[in-house]
Amino acid sequence: MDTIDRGNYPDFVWPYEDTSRVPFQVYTDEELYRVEQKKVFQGNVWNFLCLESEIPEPGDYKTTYAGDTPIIVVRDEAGDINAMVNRCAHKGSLVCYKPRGNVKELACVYHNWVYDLRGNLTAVAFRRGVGGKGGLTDEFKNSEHGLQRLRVEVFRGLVFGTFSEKTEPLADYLGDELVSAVDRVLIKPLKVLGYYSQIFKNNWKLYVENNKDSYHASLLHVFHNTFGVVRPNMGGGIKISDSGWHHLSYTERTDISDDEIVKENVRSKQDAYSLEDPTLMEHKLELGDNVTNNIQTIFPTLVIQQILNCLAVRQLIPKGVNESELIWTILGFEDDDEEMIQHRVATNNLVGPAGFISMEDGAVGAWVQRAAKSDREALTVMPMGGRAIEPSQGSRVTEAAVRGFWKGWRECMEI
Amino acid sequence: MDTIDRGNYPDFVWPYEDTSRVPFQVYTDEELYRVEQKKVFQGNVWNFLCLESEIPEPGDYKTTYAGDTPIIVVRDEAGDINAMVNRCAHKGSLVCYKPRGNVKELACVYHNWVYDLRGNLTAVAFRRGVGGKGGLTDEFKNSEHGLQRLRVEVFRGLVFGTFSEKTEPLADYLGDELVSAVDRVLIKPLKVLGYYSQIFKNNWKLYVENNKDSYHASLLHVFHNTFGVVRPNMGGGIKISDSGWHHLSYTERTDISDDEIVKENVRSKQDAYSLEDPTLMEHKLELGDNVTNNIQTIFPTLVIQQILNCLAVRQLIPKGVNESELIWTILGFEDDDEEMIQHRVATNNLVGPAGFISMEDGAVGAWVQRAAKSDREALTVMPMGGRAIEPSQGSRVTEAAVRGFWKGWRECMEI
Amino acid sequence: MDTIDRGNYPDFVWPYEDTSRVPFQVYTDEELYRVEQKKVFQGNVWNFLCLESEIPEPGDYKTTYAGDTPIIVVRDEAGDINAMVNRCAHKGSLVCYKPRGNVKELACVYHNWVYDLRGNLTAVAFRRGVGGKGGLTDEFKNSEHGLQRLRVEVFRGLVFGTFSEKTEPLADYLGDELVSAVDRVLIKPLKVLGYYSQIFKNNWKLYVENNKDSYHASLLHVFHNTFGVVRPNMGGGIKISDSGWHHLSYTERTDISDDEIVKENVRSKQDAYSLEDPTLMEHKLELGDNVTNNIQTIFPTLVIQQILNCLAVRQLIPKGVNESELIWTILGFEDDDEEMIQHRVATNNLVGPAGFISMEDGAVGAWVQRAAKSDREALTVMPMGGRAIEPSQGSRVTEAAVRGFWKGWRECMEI
Amino acid sequence: MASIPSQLDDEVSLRLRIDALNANYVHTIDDDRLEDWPNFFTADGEYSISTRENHEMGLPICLVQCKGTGMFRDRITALRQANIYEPHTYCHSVSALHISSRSQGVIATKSNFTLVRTMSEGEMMLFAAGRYVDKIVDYNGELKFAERRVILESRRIDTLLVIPI
Amino acid sequence: MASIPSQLDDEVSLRLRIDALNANYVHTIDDDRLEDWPNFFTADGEYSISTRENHEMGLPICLVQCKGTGMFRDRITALRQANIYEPHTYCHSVSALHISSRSQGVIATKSNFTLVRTMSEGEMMLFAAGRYVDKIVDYNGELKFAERRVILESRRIDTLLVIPI
Amino acid sequence: MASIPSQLDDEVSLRLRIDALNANYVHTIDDDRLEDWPNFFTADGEYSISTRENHEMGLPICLVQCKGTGMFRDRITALRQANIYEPHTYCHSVSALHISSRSQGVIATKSNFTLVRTMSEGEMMLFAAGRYVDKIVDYNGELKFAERRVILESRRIDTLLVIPI
Ligand code: FES
Ligand code: FES
Ligand code: FES
Ligand SMILES: [Fe+3]
Ligand SMILES: [Fe+3]
Ligand SMILES: [Fe+3]
Repeated sequence: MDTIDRGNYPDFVWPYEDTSRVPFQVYTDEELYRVEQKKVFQGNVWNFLCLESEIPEPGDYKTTYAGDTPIIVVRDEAGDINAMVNRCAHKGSLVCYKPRGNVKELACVYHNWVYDLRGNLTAVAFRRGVGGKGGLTDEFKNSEHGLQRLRVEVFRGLVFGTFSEKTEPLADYLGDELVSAVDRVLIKPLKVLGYYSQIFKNNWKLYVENNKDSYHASLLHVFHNTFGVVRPNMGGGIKISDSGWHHLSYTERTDISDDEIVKENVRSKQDAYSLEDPTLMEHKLELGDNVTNNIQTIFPTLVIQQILNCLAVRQLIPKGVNESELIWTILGFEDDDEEMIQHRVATNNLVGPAGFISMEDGAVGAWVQRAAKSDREALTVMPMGGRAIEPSQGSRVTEAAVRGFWKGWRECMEI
Repeated sequence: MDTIDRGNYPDFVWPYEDTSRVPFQVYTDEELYRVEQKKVFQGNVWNFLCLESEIPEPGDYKTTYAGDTPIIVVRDEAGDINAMVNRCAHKGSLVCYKPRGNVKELACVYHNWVYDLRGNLTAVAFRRGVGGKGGLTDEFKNSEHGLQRLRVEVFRGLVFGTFSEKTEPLADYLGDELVSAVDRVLIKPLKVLGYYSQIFKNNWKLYVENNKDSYHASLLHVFHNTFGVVRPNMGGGIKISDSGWHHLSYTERTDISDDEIVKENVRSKQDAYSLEDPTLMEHKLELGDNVTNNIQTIFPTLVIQQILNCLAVRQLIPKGVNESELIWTILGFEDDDEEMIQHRVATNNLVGPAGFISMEDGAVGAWVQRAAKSDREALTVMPMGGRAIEPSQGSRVTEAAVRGFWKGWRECMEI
Repeated sequence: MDTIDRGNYPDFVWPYEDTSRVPFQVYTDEELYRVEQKKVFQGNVWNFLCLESEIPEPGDYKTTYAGDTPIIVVRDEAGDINAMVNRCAHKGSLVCYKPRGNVKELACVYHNWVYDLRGNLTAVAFRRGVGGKGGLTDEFKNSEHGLQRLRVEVFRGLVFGTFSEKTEPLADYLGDELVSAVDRVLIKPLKVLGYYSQIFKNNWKLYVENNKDSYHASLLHVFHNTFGVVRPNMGGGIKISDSGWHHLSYTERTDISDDEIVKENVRSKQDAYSLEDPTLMEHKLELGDNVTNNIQTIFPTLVIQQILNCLAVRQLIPKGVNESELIWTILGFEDDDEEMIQHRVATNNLVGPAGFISMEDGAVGAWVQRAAKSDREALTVMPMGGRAIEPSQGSRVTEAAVRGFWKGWRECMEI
Repeated sequence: MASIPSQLDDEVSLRLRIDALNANYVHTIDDDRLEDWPNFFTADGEYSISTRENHEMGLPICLVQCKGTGMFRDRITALRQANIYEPHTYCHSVSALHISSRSQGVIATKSNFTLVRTMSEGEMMLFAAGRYVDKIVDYNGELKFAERRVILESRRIDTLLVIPI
Repeated sequence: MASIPSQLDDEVSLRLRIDALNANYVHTIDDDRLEDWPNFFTADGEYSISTRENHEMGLPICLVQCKGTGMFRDRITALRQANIYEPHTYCHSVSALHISSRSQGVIATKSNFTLVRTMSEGEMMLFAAGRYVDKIVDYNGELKFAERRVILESRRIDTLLVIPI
Repeated sequence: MASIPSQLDDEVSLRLRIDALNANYVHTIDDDRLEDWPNFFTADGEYSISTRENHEMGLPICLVQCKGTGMFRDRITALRQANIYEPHTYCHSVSALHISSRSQGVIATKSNFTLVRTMSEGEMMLFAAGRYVDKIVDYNGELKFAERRVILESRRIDTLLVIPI
């Protein structure tokens, strides 16, 4: 127990020579889950916290999570963004129990201890007691009882936080590939167009793998093939950060390999149907290229999405070993006109829990989880594209990015 | 952890000299539950999977469970029945996510890996990648990535499967007593008349004990006494396989000991009421004897039931340490005429979650579970009929079959 | 496992020099929860079970809990009150499955074993079997198979039970302060006016602390300040039993320190509103003094409440490490006239899950629980009134009683 | 008890009379006036509880089947006198009344229900959901069920089913 | 807002007017227009929330009791200004309207409800189920509650109860 | 199928016609007759599923949006032919019909619903709760939705949302 709290995990040994095979135990083990909170989410990683545009004014705050730790993100009087653990230094109550708001200071309602917007304890109710009775003794120093702070960096309107002093600067953490990938999509000030979330009945890592799994796209999601619309072919490619931790997957409007898909895809009735209203497939080029799909994953749990004109960030929150929640924040640009907003709303039918080309991702993770629990030692296999963790140009038929995720997980977990 | 996965269980020691006393811990311990999956259900036992008549045609499949492991049972082109773990060899998704169907092959929807009806991997999507990029390397051998197969035996229309090479042939496993007992009831081709299931808020073993507990029948279920109808008296008897693992309990239409029941049964108002419509008590003799009730249990979790003309198999599925599900499949014979079917429907009022003489079994297990959790070391006691595990002719006032179950459990668990 | 069952807990070490800081692990650790059942609730403590007036007649019983152990409290023919674990000595079923009733004996419905109202086994169904077959052997002694009994003491109409022979007499356990405190409130025969319960999504200890936390009252519950009605000022004081385990907190109708509250209480709009109907604030002096509020806590989980004319006992039941249930029994006196009863009903708007000055206690515990789970080693701090566990006269701005609770917990847990 | 005048026998009042019948039926159960339950059916009326799975697969088995007043009364007598179960209560919601057809005085209707079960310690759960598929007749000015088939959405019953739905 | 013509005062329209009243009542709560809630009651109207257990045991205690407009308004003022709770919303279902009696202009009715509570992060639960037991009067053409007694099926309240049911 | 006579066009029958429309709508979905679903809407009708959070924050995004018959049909075709999901069924409760306004033949209404989802193995859950906010028009004697906005109480969807609500 104690040992676990120090973050070691003596009992678990990685059972294979590399990360091309993974034991099902990683999805079902309660102890591993607990260690992950310490060594992954509270370790040397940058957790996505929120969008800068969600807290534009001084005093604006939003509550969020890093792993399963509740977090407050707040903009202070100087306009700087601060992130603190949402746990009062006194008895541990949530300091903010509303999803968002604007405040002058952070007051915990339980005993009215007050913190400034940087998390410093500024006032303790009845610190001098009543009529000279009760209250604090001199040994109590406010400076020793602030909220636990995270280091914060903002990049292209995305707010990230880390618990660790050792985490390298965000740009280095992301690496050049991802930095330019984010640059490509988030080219202008962002505007939130809406929210929704999706509950997965599976361990958080299964959804992360799903996003890094460029292999499944046209095989699991057969909407394009079924309706014979322009489709994200298995061409395009993936890029992987040097660390192996992050990746991006993209497809362009060049259907070289359709026949191969036709040859492969046994399940979907090829072009048997047509969309009566193809509005939602229309792509208004706005990013200066004709990349139709671009999925970026930033370790551990952020996804940045461009699918035609659907822009979104997806934040994954672990909810115990068997469940996770994906919070979708659908984006537009500040300068979208009404027509563009309506177009984004229409194309949004493609994504999310009800999305024509994404709903299946909600189901498959739960199917793995159910099958996983009965045999913890059995191994998955990820042989696509060999065993290496390397980019792939012209084909997305590789599991390299998933292998890269496991490299990152093992490095954090020291397993 | 690792040790547990090898199936050992160093911490738990059986606290009594024989199986006439059992510690409550066996019903509440998470670790024991995990080990049971390995050493009981995936061990040297035959798990009931389904009825042969549920998958009559080649390509017909049904999903089921062995313990809590999801299983596919499918009839292949040769007409043979195959059983495989319902977990894709690639990343572990359920291969079949529908309860039943007919297929030419087993295709996993996640990445479209395809297996034949015997579980052999026959195709991997994009195995050669796209445009020569991605795909599999030569080290990948289909033959090493099939679905995990179970050995299958079919007896009198019942399909059984085992994970272990060591499990003896089914007939030997059952023993002569049970073989002839099953022969007696399943005399003709079977027809499914309906399904329902029942959730027990208790550990699976409490329901297994309940079925082997011939002592409780006329004491807990007082419908017969209350209405003064022909009743399963405490005469009859029980038989136990030589292994002690299986049993059958029977009663005949001979009320020798009614007065003893009257003397005993303090709770039910003797014959105070009468059925306004006794249709459901009518017994159309169809099995060549006048046995009114015959309950057979096959280790670990199958019950075969004949109560008057109610025929059923009951399959118990563990759902974590505190819950289990009993799936009732109500049976008739292929050659039943409409009148007989209607009669079975009427008499079915006696059994199931709403059954006049069986509903109580849904409650008592949960009552034990609730009482058990607060004292893991306390022991139950099963003194009826002494401590031996032996048959009883002329009386069902014995707990021998329950003691036999614990013998089987300890042998599997090596505890 | 076995070690835990002996009640030791080798892995957990109290991480601080005294009880003025507590690690969050105590609220989230499954193993600690299991040990608490043994060493706190089944240890050397007096658990509140019910009111004497709830079982006035011989044969009257009520089911209740001690920790999470189900208990039967029953009045026998001699008029004495007996308490037994509600678990049949045979196979462990609940013997009483209804909340209350009147019986001549305790008969378990599963196999009709019968116990007298003191828990002695008096009859075993079919003990002689049927026709000489089955039944018990001579080695079975009824005397060895009674229900597990608790020692019972009744004080001022409150029924308490303990599992341990070592627990000191109730009066000594309570100590003089609490004995006279209970005497002050329960001055006449009691009458139950109603029940309700409240589910807390938090560990049981967080609610116990809340009750001993005299510091939070006027800070969290700002009803009084908001409406500018006579309020429980932060004067008054607390008393603590010599053991430190129990406490009482009281306020009188003397508003010396209102200005200090005004100065402190930043959240509530001072006297901004007024009650259109102040009926519910009316205090009919009935206890011979003008104490407006008096909260008494008896270790581990009983609260006795006098708030104006609202009298109640609150019994806390742990429901796993993350949940607990508080059962409110609202009281009047036998000799209340209809008007007084109606007055108590009106003033009851102040308390309970919907109470103007108590509802918040249902929320804050869950907020701590949510924040606690992500950092088991982090410590709360309770510096109010120093670190000592001592009474406070004239001020309730102290956490002494909470520190006292942790002293009791550590003594029971031997941690 | 004010009932909808039966002579006002047009669609408007019929709908309201059936609403009243359904309301009266569920309150009779929810209030534990089960001895009145058989009276909602004609003397040879039929009641059954089955599952959507059996219904759609054309399988005849029901969890409960009563044909004729005698079997209705036996169910209640057994519930009161013979069967053992933890005390619990029902709270029905019934909505989406659809009148499918009317012919020879038989009104075919369908409604959806959800059923919340509460145990004596307060544990509350969604115990059942499904539809009532009914044949209703006017029996001298009073509507009665010639047939009420309860089709449960789920094959699963938690613990036991003793009180009619 | 189109309301059922009150002069059409027969059973048919009465039933529909009560349906409309119940619908309007729950939307007023579910839409968080709580300042309008007291207006559903007569000036000396009574509202209470109790449990089936207390109700059946004849015990007087309620979780909430309001007698007269003042106490209704105090409840809402406290909810808005004084009490602390996590933001959440209600969604009521109400069905099975039964008109028990009519005399001296007082209509006694009973309905069942279920109540789904949703927290701000999206957690949804069946928070309450039970019945409304009402005395309704026609107050110059408008129906109002002289008495609305909420009888909860369960004695258990999750966390707290601040918004009226 | 007996429908409320449309000429009897007063509040009484209107309320009942809308009740019948809502009942028919949910049974069409619950019975898996989804190919009929588009017919409940006018040719240029609009359907959307959003959340209370987006609704109250004035955010335009919906989980589902259909404008015009084509998009309705595409939804059903995708559900039948393209999308992968575990078999499940819906059971709707709908109640608290409130008629907000009537003008130029457009009837604005609001109702509450709860939706129970059942998986093929029997797992049942409260999948959704919320309100229907509708604009209804009389289309030669038949009521149709010019607009049906589904406002979910919760932002959370369990697993996926493929069958319309
Ligand atoms: S817990 Fe925050 S002030 Fe006490
Ligand atoms: S998991 Fe089955 S094909 Fe990938
Ligand atoms: S369990 Fe109580 S008599 Fe058998
Ligand atoms: Fe996907
Ligand atoms: Fe039984
Ligand atoms: Fe408090």
